[in-house]
Amino acid sequence: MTAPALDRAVPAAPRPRFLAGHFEDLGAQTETAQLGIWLFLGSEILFFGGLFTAYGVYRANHLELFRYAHHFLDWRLGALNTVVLIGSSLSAAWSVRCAQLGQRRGLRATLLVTLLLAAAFMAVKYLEYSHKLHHGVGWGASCHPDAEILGELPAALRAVPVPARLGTFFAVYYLMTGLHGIHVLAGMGLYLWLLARARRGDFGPEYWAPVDTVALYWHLVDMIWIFLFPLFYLIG
Amino acid sequence: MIPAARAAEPAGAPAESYLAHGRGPRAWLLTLDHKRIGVMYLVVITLALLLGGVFALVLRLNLWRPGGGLVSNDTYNKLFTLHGAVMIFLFVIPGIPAALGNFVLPLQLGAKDVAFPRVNLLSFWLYAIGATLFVAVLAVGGVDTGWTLYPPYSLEDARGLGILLALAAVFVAGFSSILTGVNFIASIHRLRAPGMGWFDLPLFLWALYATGVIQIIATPVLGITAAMGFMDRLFHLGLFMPEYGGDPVLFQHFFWFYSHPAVYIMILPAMGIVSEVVSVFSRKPIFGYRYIAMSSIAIAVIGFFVWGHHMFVSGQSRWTNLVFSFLTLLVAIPSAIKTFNWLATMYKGAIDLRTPMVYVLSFFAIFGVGGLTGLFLGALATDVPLHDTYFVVAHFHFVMVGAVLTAFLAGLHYWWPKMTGRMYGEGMARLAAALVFVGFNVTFVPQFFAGVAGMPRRYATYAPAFLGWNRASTVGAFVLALGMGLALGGLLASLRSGRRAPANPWGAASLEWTTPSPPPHENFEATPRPTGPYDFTGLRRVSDEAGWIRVPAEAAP
Amino acid sequence: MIGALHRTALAAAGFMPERASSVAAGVDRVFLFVLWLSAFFFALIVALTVLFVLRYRRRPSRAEPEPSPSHDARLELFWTAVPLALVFVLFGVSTRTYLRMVEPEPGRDPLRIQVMARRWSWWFDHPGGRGAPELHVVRGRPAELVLASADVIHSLYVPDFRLKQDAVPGRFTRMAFTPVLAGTFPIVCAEYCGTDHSRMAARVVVHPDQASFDAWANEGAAPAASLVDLGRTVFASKGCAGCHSVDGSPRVGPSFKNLWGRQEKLAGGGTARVDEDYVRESILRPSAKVVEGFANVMPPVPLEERELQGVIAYLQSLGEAP
Amino acid sequence: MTTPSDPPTARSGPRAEHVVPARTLLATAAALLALTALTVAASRLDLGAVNAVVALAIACAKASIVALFFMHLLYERRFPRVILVASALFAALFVAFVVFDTTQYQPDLRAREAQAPPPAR
Repeated sequence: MTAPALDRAVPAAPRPRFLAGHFEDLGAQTETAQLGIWLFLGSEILFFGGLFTAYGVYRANHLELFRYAHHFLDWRLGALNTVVLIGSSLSAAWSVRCAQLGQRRGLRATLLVTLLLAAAFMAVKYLEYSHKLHHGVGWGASCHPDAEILGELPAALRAVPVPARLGTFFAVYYLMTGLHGIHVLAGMGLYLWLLARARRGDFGPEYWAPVDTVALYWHLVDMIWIFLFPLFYLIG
Repeated sequence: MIPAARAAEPAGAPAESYLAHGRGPRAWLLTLDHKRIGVMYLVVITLALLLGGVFALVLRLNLWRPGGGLVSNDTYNKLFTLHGAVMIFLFVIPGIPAALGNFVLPLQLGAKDVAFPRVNLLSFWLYAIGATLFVAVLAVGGVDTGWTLYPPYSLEDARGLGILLALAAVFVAGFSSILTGVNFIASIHRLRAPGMGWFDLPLFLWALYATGVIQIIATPVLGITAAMGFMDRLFHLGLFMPEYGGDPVLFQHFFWFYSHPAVYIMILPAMGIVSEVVSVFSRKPIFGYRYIAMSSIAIAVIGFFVWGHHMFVSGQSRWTNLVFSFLTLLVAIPSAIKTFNWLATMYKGAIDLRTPMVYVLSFFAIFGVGGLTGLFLGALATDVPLHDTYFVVAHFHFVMVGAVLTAFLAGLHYWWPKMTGRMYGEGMARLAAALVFVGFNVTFVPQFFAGVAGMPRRYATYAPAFLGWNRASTVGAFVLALGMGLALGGLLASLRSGRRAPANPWGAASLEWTTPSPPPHENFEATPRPTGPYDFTGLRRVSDEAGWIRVPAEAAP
Repeated sequence: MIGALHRTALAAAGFMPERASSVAAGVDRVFLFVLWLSAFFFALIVALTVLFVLRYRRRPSRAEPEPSPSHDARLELFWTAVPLALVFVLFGVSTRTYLRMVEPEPGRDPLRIQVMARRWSWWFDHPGGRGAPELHVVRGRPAELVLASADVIHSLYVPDFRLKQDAVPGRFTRMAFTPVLAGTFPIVCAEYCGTDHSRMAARVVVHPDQASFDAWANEGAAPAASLVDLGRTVFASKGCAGCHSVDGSPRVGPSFKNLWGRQEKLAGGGTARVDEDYVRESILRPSAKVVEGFANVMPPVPLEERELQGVIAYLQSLGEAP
Repeated sequence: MTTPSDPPTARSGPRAEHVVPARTLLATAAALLALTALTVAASRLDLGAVNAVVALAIACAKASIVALFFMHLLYERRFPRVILVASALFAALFVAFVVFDTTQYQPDLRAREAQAPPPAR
């Protein structure tokens, strides 16, 4: 057995600017950051998992209600938002590639596109929310759809009386899409920050961990929406 | 080559200790040094323990007479709620991982810090905000929902502002716990010293790893539950409130999906400390290292699927009850494995009854009782009468207070010289350990009897038939408080008058003992080369002042 | 030998409640099985700890440990397999008893009773229409309880029956048992429900035979003859007794003794005289006028007109303010 | 003493940083768009309970594609995969246990509601 402590040759090269004191090199730092964000994403999955459980419980026990209520949601807007998010995921993945390859212009462009698509997503969400709230489709006890929005339902459903628990469906809907929306907003904040740093020229083939970790987070947000879209807009 | 003992005396030019590295409140409150963050956690956690302890004493005094009378029923209900919430969320859950774990983990890994020091600081501040919110609950008149926060009671309008603050506190404290878990797992994966393989980790780190898994997977569900409760209370969503079409039993599923694994967040690090201490003070490698490491992981995984045993009489369906009962009983197995492996470690050892070891011996007895009485509550037939009686109160205090607290004190005494650079007085510390053991048992053993006799929990008043058990319990609570006071007093006194601690006062083999006490800001003067964490061959005791040093053994096997 | 010890322990366990239901003895058998199991393992742990500490304590002649293996797969497998086997046994034994605890005994026609829990009282509607704040059952005849709650979660716990079941608002829960001892046994609430949780008690009366039960069920079976009787029934069945005493002792709400005509100081200032209008308002909209010193916690109690008159008559019968 | 076989620790590992090819990224996005169209089309058919299964299956396929290519799990070490699969598994088991239990006791909720419906809003 060797003695507990052996001196090691101190590297002569200057330390890279963004290398934290407790890592030997940037590669190690990047890998650790990736590991950390993956662990955090695991946590996020369970965070949403609670709401998916609520969805499952209420859907399993009030299937008719869910079948009825999903007609209040416009699948075209949902599909549009799905496409928007897939596009933003693509540009987020591309931004990582640009950073790794040192393409600074491309990096700035892809970050900006990601940010703009995220904003577009929120704009569509705003339209959906405001339309529903305007017509009295709130959540829980404050869900009293007015005649106009009821008139937009398929003819077969207009004859049916409004179910008593419509507010429960919308409680789950607003909670899940709302929490997802908060994540989108947080992602937009992160992309603003990345954009500012990219303009400063922080990122390059050596140092791109922040671009990658934020992109991983962004893909998870996309992934959650991939489930929310069919669960609410398509099958109800 | 640097003999580890050299650093005990400030000869030459050793790096200044982390305690001296930067002064003033900013250098502490905004530090990224895991050691300082650990110490700050320790301070806040100790304050939480004192606060929760004072609540407990008032509760016990009120139960001196069957009719109560010291405080009103409402006040009693608020006190037991805050006693539970403060003790669980602010002391037991973060106690060992956040305070001791933060300090020890990078040192045992041979790393300079945790993987994400800034996240670590954020984690501390989230915890501090959560603690402040709990104190704010007190300021707005308290809540009387019980720490379990069951709706519909907890979400009625009459609970007022307090419940909203409490839910917010739970949410924030939960995120602190998640971030700690992320940090620890990433650190263990990535920051092991060169040459340290997975099975060269000290078992405390295996325990923290398993804890981290639970923190990452279970705690977010607590967060979302608190958020849903918050929204339900504010907007009457009809999730949990039957008045609006919700299902209160659903809340219980959500709550216990976190809160049962949370018990393992508490007990696993405690088991980790026991594994360290029992090996060091028997001067023998831990018996069945891999078995103990794997049983930690097994407990973490099985522990996720036993939450329903809190709901056997709550209206959960019969078949769900059967599944949960079986899974619950399964947890007994890894716990039994650990216990027998610890005992086997002592076999033919050279057992040194220093304070940490005294605490660990009392841990064996207390954890034995706590674990075995769990069988009564996992088995359906006996759980039905015992559920929500004092039997349950006694059982979980044996596990969460008795076992965790004694392990916490064992760990605190074990690493105290490393944290502070001072040795505490053995005599007083051992007396305190004995008082804690006696006081604890006098407090909680009678509660088993009261529970079997049919006394429900959360009672501000009780039938005169239970008088004797309650009086004994109250007396015990004060003995326990005295023991705790003595233990803390002894430790604090050592800060002034304690003898300087050598780098390795116990002859332990894990890496934290190869660096000076207290360690320098950078933890190690050079990248450490790990030996096995339980390889005691070659460690020789020099003197009280110099501690133990590793003699390079040419004929090492 | 174990059997003798077992019987001694059974007899000595005097602090255990009576075994008054058909499943109580079975539950206690499981309890004692686990108790012995635990006692064995606990004794083993403590004995080994003490033995090792005494024998292997560090002393000058014993500075270093003796060589011994650092692991032993067969030994470890042994102490994995034994607990595993015991877990299976325990699960089997306990589950067999449990399944008897949740089903009414087959064969005889069970006595079906509706239970309503509210803060902080119990109400039991028996077959034949008689309701009472206490539970009446017949020795040897299975009883099936359907529990509901008017406000928050409560739990019906009869220690002497070894049975417990939560009453959950918004749904029914069920409980079944067969009493085997005649007598009265306490009922307590085991799920925390607020201020007077610890005083939410009732009792179960086990009649020795059906005739005794029928006699009880039929007494006063005629519809409430007088308004005062009607009011008394409403007072008990709507849970008023949970918070309002009739003997002057303080509870969550004001006592009803000598209430009529009293000038009450109100929380927001001002006073109110207890008369017909005040009582009517206090029942239908309790938060309108809250007496000083009491919390505004009473839920509105929607009563029919005749029931209101009955309560007023009953309050008048409890004495006028001095 | 140096041991070249030391496991990677605070230094970078042997994993070369993988730059995902542009064609892969484009193909991934195309596949996701195609599956979106497919799931919309499938929902237009009335298949009863099968609709939900189809929708979830397609969603799982899309999520896997995102994870494997956009999140470059395909090129990662094993551990991130373990994290993703484990947390998805725990979430799924949580949903399964709770949904199973609540459907079991649902009749008791319905019966109570029939007897005393919740107050009108």
